[in-house]
Amino acid sequence: MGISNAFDFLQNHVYYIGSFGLIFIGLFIMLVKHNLIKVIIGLSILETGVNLFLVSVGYISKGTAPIFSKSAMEAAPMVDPVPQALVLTAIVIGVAVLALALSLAIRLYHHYGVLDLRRIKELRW
Amino acid sequence: MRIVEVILAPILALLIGMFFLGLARKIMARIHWRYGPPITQPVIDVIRLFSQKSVSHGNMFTLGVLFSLACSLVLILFLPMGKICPLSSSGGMLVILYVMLLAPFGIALSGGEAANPNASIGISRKLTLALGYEVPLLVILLAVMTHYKTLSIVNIVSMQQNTSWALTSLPLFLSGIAYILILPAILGIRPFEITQAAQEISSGPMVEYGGSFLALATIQHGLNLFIGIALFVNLFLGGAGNPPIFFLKMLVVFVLGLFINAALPRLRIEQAMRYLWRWPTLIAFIGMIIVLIIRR
Amino acid sequence: MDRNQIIKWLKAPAKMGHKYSLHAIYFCTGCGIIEVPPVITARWDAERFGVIPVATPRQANLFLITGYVSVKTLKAIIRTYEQMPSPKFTVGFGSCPINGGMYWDSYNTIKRLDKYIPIDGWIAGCMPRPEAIFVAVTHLWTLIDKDMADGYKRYRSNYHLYRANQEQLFGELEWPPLFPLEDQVEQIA
Amino acid sequence: MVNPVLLIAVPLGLAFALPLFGLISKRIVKYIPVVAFIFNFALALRLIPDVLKQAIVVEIGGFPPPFGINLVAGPVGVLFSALIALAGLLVAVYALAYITEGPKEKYHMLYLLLLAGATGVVLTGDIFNLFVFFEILCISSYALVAYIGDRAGIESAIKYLIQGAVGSSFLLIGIGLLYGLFGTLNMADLAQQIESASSISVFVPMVLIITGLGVEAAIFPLNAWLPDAHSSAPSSISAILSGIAIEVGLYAVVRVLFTIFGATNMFMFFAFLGVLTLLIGEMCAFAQNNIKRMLAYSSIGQMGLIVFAMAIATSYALTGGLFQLVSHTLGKGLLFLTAGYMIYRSGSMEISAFEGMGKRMPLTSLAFTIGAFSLVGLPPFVGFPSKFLIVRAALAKEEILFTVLIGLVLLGTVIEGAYFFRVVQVLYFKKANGNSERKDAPVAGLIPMVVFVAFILVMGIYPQLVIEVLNSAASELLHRMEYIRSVLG
Amino acid sequence: MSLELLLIVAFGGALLSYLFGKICPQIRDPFAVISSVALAVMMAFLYGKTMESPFYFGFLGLPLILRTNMLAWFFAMAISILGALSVIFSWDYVKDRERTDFYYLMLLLANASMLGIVFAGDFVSFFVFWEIMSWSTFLLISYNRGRALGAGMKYIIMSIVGSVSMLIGMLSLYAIYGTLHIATLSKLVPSASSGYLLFLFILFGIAFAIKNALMPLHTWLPDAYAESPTSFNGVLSGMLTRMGMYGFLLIIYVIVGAARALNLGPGIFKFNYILAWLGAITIVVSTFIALLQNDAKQLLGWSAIGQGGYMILGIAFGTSLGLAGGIFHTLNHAVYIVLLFMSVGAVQYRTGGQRDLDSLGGLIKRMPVSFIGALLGISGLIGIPLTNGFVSKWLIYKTLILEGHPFLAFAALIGTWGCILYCYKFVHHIFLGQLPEKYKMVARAPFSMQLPMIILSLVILLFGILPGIPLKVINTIGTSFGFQSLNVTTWGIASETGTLNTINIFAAVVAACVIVWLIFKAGPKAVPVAQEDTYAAGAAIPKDRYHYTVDFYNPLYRMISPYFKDFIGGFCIKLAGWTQNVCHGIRQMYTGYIGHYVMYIVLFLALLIFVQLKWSLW
Repeated sequence: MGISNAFDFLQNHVYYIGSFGLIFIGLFIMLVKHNLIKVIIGLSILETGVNLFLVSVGYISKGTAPIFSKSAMEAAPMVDPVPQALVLTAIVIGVAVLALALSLAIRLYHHYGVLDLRRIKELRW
Repeated sequence: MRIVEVILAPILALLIGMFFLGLARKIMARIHWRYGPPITQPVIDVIRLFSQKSVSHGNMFTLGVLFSLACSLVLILFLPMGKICPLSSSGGMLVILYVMLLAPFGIALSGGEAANPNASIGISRKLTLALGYEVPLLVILLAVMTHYKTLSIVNIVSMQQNTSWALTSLPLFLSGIAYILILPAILGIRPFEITQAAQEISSGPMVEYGGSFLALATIQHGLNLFIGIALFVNLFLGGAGNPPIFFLKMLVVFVLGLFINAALPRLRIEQAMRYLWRWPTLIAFIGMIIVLIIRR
Repeated sequence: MDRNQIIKWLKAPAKMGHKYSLHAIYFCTGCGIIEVPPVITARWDAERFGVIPVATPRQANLFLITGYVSVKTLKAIIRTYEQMPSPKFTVGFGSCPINGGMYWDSYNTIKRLDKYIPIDGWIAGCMPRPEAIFVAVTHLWTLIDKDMADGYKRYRSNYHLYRANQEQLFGELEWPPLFPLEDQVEQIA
Repeated sequence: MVNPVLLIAVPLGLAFALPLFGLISKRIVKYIPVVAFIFNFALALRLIPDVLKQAIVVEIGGFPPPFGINLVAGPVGVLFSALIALAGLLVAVYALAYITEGPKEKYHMLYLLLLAGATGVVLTGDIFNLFVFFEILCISSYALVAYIGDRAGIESAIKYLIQGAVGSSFLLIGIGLLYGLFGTLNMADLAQQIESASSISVFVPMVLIITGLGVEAAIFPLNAWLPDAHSSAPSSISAILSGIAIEVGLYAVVRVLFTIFGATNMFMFFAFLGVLTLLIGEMCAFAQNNIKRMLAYSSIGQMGLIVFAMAIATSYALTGGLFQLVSHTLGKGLLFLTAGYMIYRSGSMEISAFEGMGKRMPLTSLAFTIGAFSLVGLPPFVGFPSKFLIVRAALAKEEILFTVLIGLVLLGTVIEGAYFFRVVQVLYFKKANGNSERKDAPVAGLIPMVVFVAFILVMGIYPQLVIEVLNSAASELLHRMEYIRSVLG
Repeated sequence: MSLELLLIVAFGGALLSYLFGKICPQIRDPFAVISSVALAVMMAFLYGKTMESPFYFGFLGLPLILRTNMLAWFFAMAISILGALSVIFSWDYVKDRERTDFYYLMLLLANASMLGIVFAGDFVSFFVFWEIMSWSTFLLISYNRGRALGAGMKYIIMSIVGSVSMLIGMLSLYAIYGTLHIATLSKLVPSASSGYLLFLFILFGIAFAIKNALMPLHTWLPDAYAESPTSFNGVLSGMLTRMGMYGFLLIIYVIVGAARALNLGPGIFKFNYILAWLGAITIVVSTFIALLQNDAKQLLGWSAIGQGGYMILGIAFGTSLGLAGGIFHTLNHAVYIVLLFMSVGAVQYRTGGQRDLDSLGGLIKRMPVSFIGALLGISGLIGIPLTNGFVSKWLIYKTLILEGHPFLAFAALIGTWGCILYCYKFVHHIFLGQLPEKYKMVARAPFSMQLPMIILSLVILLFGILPGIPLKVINTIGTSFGFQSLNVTTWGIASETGTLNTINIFAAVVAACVIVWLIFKAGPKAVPVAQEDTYAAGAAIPKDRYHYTVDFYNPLYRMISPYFKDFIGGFCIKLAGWTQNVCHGIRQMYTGYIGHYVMYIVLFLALLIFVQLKWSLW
C-alpha cells in the first residue's frame, strides 16, 4: 500500500478515525483519571465520539442536507437523514446524563469534600 | 424328654458351676502352698448368704441381679451339653451371644442403682472389658459360623463330631488359639479380674451386695464360668457325645485356665484392653481370613 | 416333732453357714492389722476355716477391730458395723479396744469399744499372736452353736442406749438412726 | 382491539402531567402511578388472549415496518409489560406510605418514567427506539437511586451513571455500526438481513450491543454497579431495579441475541457466563452482612441463572428462563419491599439488626420468609416450578457438559439457601434485644406484600396459570422467522 | 377412603390447629391430638389396599399421583402413630413456651408431608412433599434458639444439597423417559444402561443418604437431634430421618428392581457392596463416637446414625431375610428411639431442660415411668431378646453371616456391643445412682408424657414377643419386590439355617425369672435403705455429687478418642470456613473504584473481540 493509498484511506475514513479516536480518548480518561470531574469530561468526550461516529455513518461525500426540495434532489445525493435524527436524540440524552452526573458530582462533593474517586469507595464488596 | 432336659440342664450347670468355684479355691490354695478350704466352701458361703439379711437400694437393684441370673440360666438352655440341648434350636449362636451379654448388663443395672462410685467404676470396667473381649470373640465366632455355614450350635457340634475338632483342623486352629487367649477375660479370672478388684474398688458392682444378692451373684459367677468354658468346648473341642465326656473336657480346660489365673497378676483395664485388641484380635482376624480363603 | 424342732432343723444349715463361712472385714485401726496378713496367707491360711477377707461390710459377717480406736475412727467403725447385714459378729483384737491399752490416758482414743457397738468376743494381748485369731474363731463357732453370739440382737434391742452413747461422744450424728428410737420393744431379729 | 401504545403512552404522559396535578393538589400526586399501572395491568391482561393468537404490530405514524417506527406486542412484550405493570402497581402502592420525605413529586414522576421506559423497551420493534427507552429507564433510575441523597445514594448513583453511560455509548456504537451495515433500524428487518453480512462485521456490533445492554442486565463482569445501586436506593426503587430494570436489560440482551442475530453459536459461551455470574453473585451474597447488598448480589445470581436457562435455547429452557424471570420479579420484589420496612423499623441494614423481627413485624417477616423460600426454589412456591423447568431443560440436552453446569447452578442454589435461611433464622429464632413492641408495616405497605405472596403461592401451586403465555413467549424468542414474518407481513 | 382425604386431613389439621391457636388457644391442643389420632385411625383402615389416583393435574402438565400399597401403608402407619404420640407428648412439653402455635403447625406439617412422601405416586409430588418436610423441619430444629440455629443451618444446607441431587436425578429420569410416574418408571428403568443406573443411584443415594445420615453425609444429624425441641425429636428421629430408608427402598427395589440393582458395578465394587460397607462404617464409627458424648440427645443422635447403618446393611444384600430385617429395624428403631427421646424429654421437662448426662442422676426414684421407658428403649436399642430390636437385628446378622460377609457382620455386632456401653451410660447417668439435692423434689412426668411412653413400651415388648405380626406385613412388602416369601410364624422365623422362636425364649426367660424370684424370695426379706446408706469406707457420703459420671469409661475414652472423632463434621466446619474465605476473596473484585468497573466493561468487550479475531470461535 503506497502513500497515496494510505492518504486516500485517511481521507475516506477521516470521520471514523476521528470518532474512534475521540472514543478511545474518552475511555482512556475514564480509565486512568481519578478526579470525578475529569472522568465526567472523559464521558462527554466518549459521547461526542459516538455522536460523531453516528453522523459519519450516514454521511455521503459531498451530499446535501436531507431536505426534500426539487433542486436539492437533483444537485447531489442527500446524506442519510436517519443518523442525524439519531444523533440529535443521542445528544439530548448525552446532555441529560451529563447534567445529572454533574449535579451528582456536586452533591458528592458536599458529602465527601473531595472528588478523588480513589477516596470515594465507601460502597464496595 | 425335653422337659426333663430343661429341668436337668440348669441344675447340672449349677452344680458344676459351684464345683468349679470350689475347685478353683482349692487349687489356688494348693498352688499357694496352702491347705485351702473344703471344696464345698462356695456352697456353704451361698447358704450362709441366703440366711443373712440383706439391704436393697431399690427395685432395679433387686431386679438387675435376678435378671442377670435368669439370663445365665436361660443361656444354659441354649448350650448343648453333650446330648443335653433343650432349646438349642430356637435361636442358635446369635441368641447365645446376646444372652451372654445380658448377664453383665443386669449386674450393671443393679450395681448402678446402688449409688456407689465403686460400683460405677466396677461396671465401667466390666462393660469396657466386655467390649474388649467381644471384639476377638465375635471374630472367632463369626469365623466358626462362616466355616460351618450355620448359626445353630448343635449343627456345629455335630459337624465336628463327624470330622475332627475345630481346634485341630486347619481353618479354625488360629481361632481356637485366639479363644484360649481371651478365655480368662470371658471367665473374669486373673489377669482379667479387673471388675471385682476387691483391693481397689471394693469388689466393684457387688459393693452393696449382701445376703441373697451376693448369693445370687456368686451363683451367677459360677454359671458364667460354666458358660464360657462350655462354649469353648462346644465350638472347638467338638462338644461331646454324652455329658460325662463333655464335663471332663470342661474340667481340663478350666484347670488349665486356673493355672493362668494363679500365675499372673491383675492387669490394669487399659493394659487389658490393649492386650485384647492386639494379639487375640490379630490372630482371630488372620483365622477369619483363612476361613474365608478356604471357603472361596 | 414339734414346731420348735422343725424350726431348729430348718435353721441348721443356716447356722452351719454362719459358722463355717465367716467373711471378715478387718478394720485396720492400729498395729494389730500387722498380724492379719500372715493369718490369711500361706503361713496360717485362715481360708481353711472359711475365714476370708472381703471388701465391704455388706458382704461380711465378721468384724475384726484390730487395735486402738480413735474417736474419729470410731465413727467409721459404727457406720461399718451398721452396714453389715445381720447376723454379724464382732471381735475386738488386742488390749486397746478392750480398755484403751497403752493409750489408756489418751484424750483421743476410746477406752471401751463395747460402749458404742456390741462385741461378741475379745482377743486379749498386745499383740496377740495369729493363732489367737483361730482360737477366737473356734470359740465363736461354739458361741454361734449356742446362739450366744448375739451382739447384733443386743444392738437392736438397746439401740437407743448405744445411740445415746455415740451421740454423747460425737454430738449430732451425720446419719439417721438405724432403728427407730421410739421403738423400745424387744424384738428377736 | 386496544392499542398497545397506550401501555407506554399512559405512564409517559402521566409522568409529564404529574407536576400539573401537583399544582392542583399535592396529595393526589402519589396516587397517579397507582392509577397508571392499574390501567396498564388491566390493559396488558386484556391484550394477552389476542396476542397469543397473533402478535400485534403497531405502526407509529402509519409507516410500514421497515421504514417507520413500530411497536411489536408479541407474547414476550405483553408478558413483560404485564409483569412491569404488576410490579409497578404494587410498588407504587407500597410507596404511598413508604416515601414520606424528599421531593415526592419528582419521585413519582421519575418512577412513572422509569417504568414507561421499561415498557417501551419490551414493546418496541426498533433498535434505536430500544436505545431511547433504555436511556429513559436508565436516567430515571440514576436519579431515583440518588433519591435519598445520602452519601451512599449519591456515590452509588454516580457509579451507576458512569457505568451505565459507558454501556449506552457502546450500545449506540453498535447500533450505528448495524445501521451502517444494513441501513435499517427495524429489528425484524435487521434480522432478515443479518445473514447477508460477513460474520465478523456482524460480530462486532453484536458484541458492542451485548456489552452495552449487559451492563443493565448485570451479566458477570459488567455488574459492579448493581450491589451499590440496589443497596443504596430507597427499598421501593430497589425492588423495581431488581425486579424490573435488570430483567428488562436481560430481555434486551435476549431479544438481540435471539431475534436479531440468531447467534446460536454464542449460546455455549453464555451458558458458561450465566453459571459464572450465578456462582459469583451467590458467593458474594453469602459473604454479606448487609441485607440489601445480599439481596442485590442474589439478584446477580438469579440473573446468571436466567442467562444460563436462556442459553440452553430449547423451548423448555426458554419457558423455564422466562418463568424464573417472573418468579424472580415476584420474589425479589417482595424481599426488597419487606426488607424496606424491616430496615425502617430496625434502623440498620445489618442482618443482625433484624433479630426478633418475627415477633416485632410478624406479617412482614412471614412475607420475607415466603419470598426467600420461593427464591431458593422450595415448593410450593413459584421458584420451584421455574427451577424445575430449567433443570429439566438442561438435563434434556443429555450432554455431560450441561449436566455438570446444572450441577454448578444447583450448587449456587445451595449457597443461596444457606444465606437466605440464615436470615430467616435471624428473623424468627433470635431474641430481640430491646424494643420488641409489635408493630407491623402500614396497610399500604402490607397490601403489596400480600399480593406478591398470593401470586407466589398461586403460581407455585398452579403454574398452568402462566405457562401458556410463557410457552408462546418462548416460541416467539426461539423462532425468529415467525417474528420477522409477523412484523414484516 | 381416599388418599386425598387423608392428606387433606393431615395438612388441614396442621393449618387449622395454627388458626385455632390464634383464635381460641384452649381447643388447639385437643384439636391437634384428635386430628392426628384420627389420622392414625383412618390409616389403619387402609390396610392391605392398593390404589392409585391422580389428585392434581396442574403441575406443568404432570399429573400428581397418590398411591398406596403395602410398603407405603407400612411407613404411613408408623408415621401417623408415632406422630400422634408425639403430638400427645407435646401437650405438656411445649405448654409454657413461646410461639406454640408455630410449633404445632410445623410439627403437624412435617408429619403430613411425610405421609405425602410415602403416598406419592410420582416423583414430583415426592419431591414437593420432601421439600415441605425439609423446611418445616428446619424451622422446628431452629425453634429452640441459641445453638439450635447452627444445627438448623447444617440441616437445611445438607437437605438442600440432597434435594438438589435428587432433583437432578429425577429430572434426568424425566428427560429420558418423559414421565415421573413411579409405576411406569419401574417398568422402563430396569432396562437402562449400567452407567446410567449408577448415575441415578449416586444422585438419589446422596439425597437419601443425607436424610438417613449415612456416614460421610451424617454431619447434620447429631446437632439437629440435640438442639431441636425434644418433643419433636420423636418425629425427627423416628420416621423423618428414615424417609431416607424409604427412598432407598423406592429407588433400589421399586424403580430399578433387585435384579439390576444388586449386580451393578464390577466385582467387589458393586453398588450394594459399597452401600453395605458405608453402612458398616457408619455403625462402628458412630457407635464409638456416641460413646464419647456427654449430652443425652447428642448421644441418642449418634446412636440413631449407627442404627441407620443397620437398616442399610439389611437392605443392601437383597435377600428376603435381610430386607425384612432392614424394614423391620426401621420400624423398631422408630419405636424405641421415640421412646428414648420421650423419656429424655420428660426428664428435661422436670429438670428445667437439663440434658447434660454429668449433671443428672438418681431419677429412677422420682420418675419411674420414664425410667421404664428408657430401660425398654435401650433394651430395644441393644436388641435384648424379647424386645423388638432383637428380632430385626437377628435377621440382619443372619443375612450377613449366611451371605458370607463376616466382616460386615462383625461391624454390625461390634456396633451392638458398643451400643451396650453407651446405653448403659445413658440410663446410669440419668436414672441410676445418686439423686442430686436439687432434684429431690422433682415430680413424675405428666400424664400426657407417660401415656405415649407406656404405649411405646408395650409396643416394644409386643413386637419382641410376637414378631410375626409386623413381619407378616413386611413379608408382603418383600414379596411385592419379587422376593421369595419367608416362613413367618407368629413367634418368629423358621428356616433350616437357624430358627428364631421367641416363644421358647419367652417361656425360658419367664420360667427362669420365676425360679430365680422364688429362690430370692426364700431368703430373708431385703431391707430397703436410704440411698445415702452406701459403703464409703465407713464415712458418711457427701450429700451431692457422689455419682460417678464424668469420664465414665475413661480408659476406653483415652484409647478411642484419638481415632473416633467426628472428622467429617470437623471437615464440614472447615469447608464452611473455606467457602466463607473464598466468598470474601471473590467479592474483593468489586473494589469500589469506578475506574476498575469501567475497565471490566472495556476488558469484557475487548476480550470478546480479541477471541473472535484470534480463534473465530463464534
